[in-house]
Amino acid sequence: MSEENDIQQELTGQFSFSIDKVRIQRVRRIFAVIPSEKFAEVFDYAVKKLKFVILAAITGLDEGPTLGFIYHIARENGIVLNLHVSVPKENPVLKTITPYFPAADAYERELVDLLGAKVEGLDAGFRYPLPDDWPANQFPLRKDWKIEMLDKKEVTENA
Amino acid sequence: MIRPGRMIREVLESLFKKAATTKYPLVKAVMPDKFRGKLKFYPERCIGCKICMRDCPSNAIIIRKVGEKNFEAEIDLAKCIYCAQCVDSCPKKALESTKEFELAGLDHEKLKVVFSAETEDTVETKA
Amino acid sequence: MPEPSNFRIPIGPQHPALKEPECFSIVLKGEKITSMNVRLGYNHRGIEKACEERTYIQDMYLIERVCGICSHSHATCFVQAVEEIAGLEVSKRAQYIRTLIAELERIHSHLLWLGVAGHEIGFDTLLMYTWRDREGVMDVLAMLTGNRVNYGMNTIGGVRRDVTSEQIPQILSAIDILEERTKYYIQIATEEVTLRERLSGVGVLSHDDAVHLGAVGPTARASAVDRDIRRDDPYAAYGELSFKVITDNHNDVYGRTLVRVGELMESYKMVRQILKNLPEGPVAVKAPRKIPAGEALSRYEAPRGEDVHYVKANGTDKPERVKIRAPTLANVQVVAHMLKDRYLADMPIVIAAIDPCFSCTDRAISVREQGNSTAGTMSWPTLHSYSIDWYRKQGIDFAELNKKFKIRGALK
Amino acid sequence: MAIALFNILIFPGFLFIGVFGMLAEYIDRKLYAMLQNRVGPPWYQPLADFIKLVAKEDIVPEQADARVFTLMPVVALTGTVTAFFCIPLWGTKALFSFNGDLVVVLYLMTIPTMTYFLGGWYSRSVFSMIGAARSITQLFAYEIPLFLCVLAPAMLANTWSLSEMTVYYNSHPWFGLFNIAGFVIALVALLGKLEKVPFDIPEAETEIVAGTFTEYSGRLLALFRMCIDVEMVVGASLLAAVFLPFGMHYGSAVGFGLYLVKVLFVVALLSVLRTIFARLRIDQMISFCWKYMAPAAFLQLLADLIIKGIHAS
Repeated sequence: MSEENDIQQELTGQFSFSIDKVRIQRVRRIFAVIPSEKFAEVFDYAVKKLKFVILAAITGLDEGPTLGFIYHIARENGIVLNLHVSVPKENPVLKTITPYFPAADAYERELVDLLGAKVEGLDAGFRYPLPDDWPANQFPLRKDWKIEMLDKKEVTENA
Repeated sequence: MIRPGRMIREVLESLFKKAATTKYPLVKAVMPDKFRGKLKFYPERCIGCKICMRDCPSNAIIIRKVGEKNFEAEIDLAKCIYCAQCVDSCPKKALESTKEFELAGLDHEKLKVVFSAETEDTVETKA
Repeated sequence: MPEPSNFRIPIGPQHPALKEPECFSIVLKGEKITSMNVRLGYNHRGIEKACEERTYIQDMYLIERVCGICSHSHATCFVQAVEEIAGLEVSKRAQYIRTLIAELERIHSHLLWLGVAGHEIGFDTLLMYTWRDREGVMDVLAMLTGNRVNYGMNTIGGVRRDVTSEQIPQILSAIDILEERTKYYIQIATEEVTLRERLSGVGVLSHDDAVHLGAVGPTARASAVDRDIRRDDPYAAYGELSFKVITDNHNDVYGRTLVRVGELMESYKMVRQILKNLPEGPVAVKAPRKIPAGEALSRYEAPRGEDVHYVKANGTDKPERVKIRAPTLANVQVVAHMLKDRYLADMPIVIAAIDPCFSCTDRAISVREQGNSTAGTMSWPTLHSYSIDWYRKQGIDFAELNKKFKIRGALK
Repeated sequence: MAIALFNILIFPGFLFIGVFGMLAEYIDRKLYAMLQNRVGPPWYQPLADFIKLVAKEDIVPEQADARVFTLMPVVALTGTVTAFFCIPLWGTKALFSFNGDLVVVLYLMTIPTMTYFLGGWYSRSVFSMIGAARSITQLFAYEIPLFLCVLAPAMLANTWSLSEMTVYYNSHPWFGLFNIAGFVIALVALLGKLEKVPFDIPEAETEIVAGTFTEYSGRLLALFRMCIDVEMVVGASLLAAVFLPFGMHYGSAVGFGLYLVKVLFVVALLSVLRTIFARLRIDQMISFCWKYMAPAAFLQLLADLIIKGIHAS
């Protein structure tokens, strides 16, 4: 566990986080909650200095008043750092990480389509994974979204 | 050695082998012992705890009370995904997987199978 | 000679090269591909959303159906995450059985891939032979789990079925036959000239590009990217098995073929090790219905590459959030890169070479038809009555025929 | 007149060649399946397919040139059946025989390929058009080796008539053996003409759906498929007449029996060949034909000229 502890130390030391924000859940799994304004800085440090060079996925969460985003990045030796950022739901703006990982494109589009995140720096491109004629402002992965919302819209349109 | 027609020998030998495919509807396919096919319900064992209903991923099974300590099960074969979780969940082993797998049909209503308590093991098709 | 120049041709959503609906929109100049768009999402079924509305036990079967071929991968990956949150100690025997099924699944998936690859380049004989031999491993899987796909082997806290001692010699003999056959296919792949011609130098993905674009699994390993979750982030019983991670530096489809057949040989070794060292013990521990609050990330080396599941629990019997990252989503983004300035004829095999599984990738939502049907489309009842009318004009009346031969239902 | 009509419609015309074509297709498919360790189709499968297609609706795409689109299958079938009349079937003499009929047969056998091109091109579907362009590109690759190695035995026999060639080779049976290399080349070239693996590039299913035939349906597709069967029989008959002309002088019955055996032998060889290869790319196919097949066919021609010179002196 020494390597995980080193990473924990380094993150808390570098960005003066309190130790409970960077949690080692088990071997090779580190969960870190970081404030959104520091995200770009921490992410850059994690990728460039701490050598978390593999992007496993980006998870979007609906946390009630905020939207949460977890960036799962991994080292070659299997250690995964999960960076958790929360942004207010009214204005869920994120910076794209495609300069680091071009493959993040698809994950970010998913956040845009399914959770209504606004990703700065992501080019317009195609929608993914929802169809082009999907109604605006319907974000299926938000907790308050129900399938009936889609049907009601159809009914009113057809009536 | 890299050359064309590397498979020619194998291919010609196949002429004298028994075909690997079968004429399926004419030759019946045999299912393995643990196969999870159509479900069978034993009404006399059921205690009406409805754990199967709660665990079913596709809401394919409905347990109804039809009398004092008498229960019947309605299984919708079109909804059932044949995971047999209900068989595992049942505390009294009232459900069982069979090897029956040719269940396709044209009428959705006919795919709802009712195992009623009165007629014990017989399978009745809901009209 | 008249030559089609600058065609835009749609490969998909419906196309014989694709087994699932996705759209690759290709611009052609003559036979060369000049540019290409990948459009995903046709298969989005809303599985992640659906998971939030079901219990953990129901989710297990839902997630198993994310993909047919790597069903065990997704189910295991999910179950591992849930077990981590619940703090369940899974028995060694259950871990070994999971690993056994995982490797058997890899064998069947890679053999299937080899056949599909053969079909994509018009070598149907290879398809028929590999799929015939694949039946061996399918029979083993059916014997162990009950079914050929969607094994339903996992449960939270272990596995549902035990491996009996009578089954072990049967598995071993099937593995022996498969090993013999795989050696033959390695010979074919390396020595048949038309196969070499169609695979070598096609779909080139350099090492740097593979790393940069985030390719995973055999696609990356064929570009000498030495990454394998089984070794790097061991789960189940992989920490206790000895195996090599197969890499190759051909960087092309030929390399990917060699990696896959190489992995087959490793899988046979692993299956033998597992069966030799199968520990005694129970196969499952009792799991609570309500999983305590927490989160976990689970990684799994599926046959197609790294599968990632993130599960967040909130203390109820339903998860707060389930995120699935299927390997194909990471790989599909390199396809456009690999096809630039290549021949149209290489398109099927290059797409097939990442072993795509689009239904895994999408996991979406079904949209019911919006608005009234437009002039170009027919609703199902209209089409139905149109076809009946058409046949009636030809003198065939289905209504009469139906009366005459009562269509038999499936149930007696 | 009645005999001519009988010849055109029944024997050896449309009916006979249609049935024989279906038989050849069945043998091809069954053998292909058996070589792949499968059960394969029942004997009536080609007929069942044909009836099914005939019963279906013809759909002509809106953008297609309807006249060319519907005419092409008929032209294709007519062309191939006409070629069939010039090939000796039951003896040393064909139904129509004249000096130069060999060239006419080769020419008539190019017609189906041209119709695939026109039919595909005027379908106005991207897949059809690519298929059409591919079939014409491929034509230029296999046609030269095919012509050269079919002409070589004619050179040796010093005649341009198939019937006279049969007579010549039946009186000099050993000379037929000189043409074995030509036979192999012609067989491979025939795979290209019939668009079978490894040269099924114009209708490569996984790339361009069905190539030329993507937009065809119903009766028109039935005719095209019939034409492909007939083309296989005519191609095999031509190869049998040119390279395996033996035993045709024993009378009609023996000759006809031998003819059937020879054609089915060629069909079987074609099936085996298409089992053991992967489909080539169009560029690989062209370079293969020009780099290896054409020079080999030239050598065959040269060899026949030398033998002829030695024999004459």
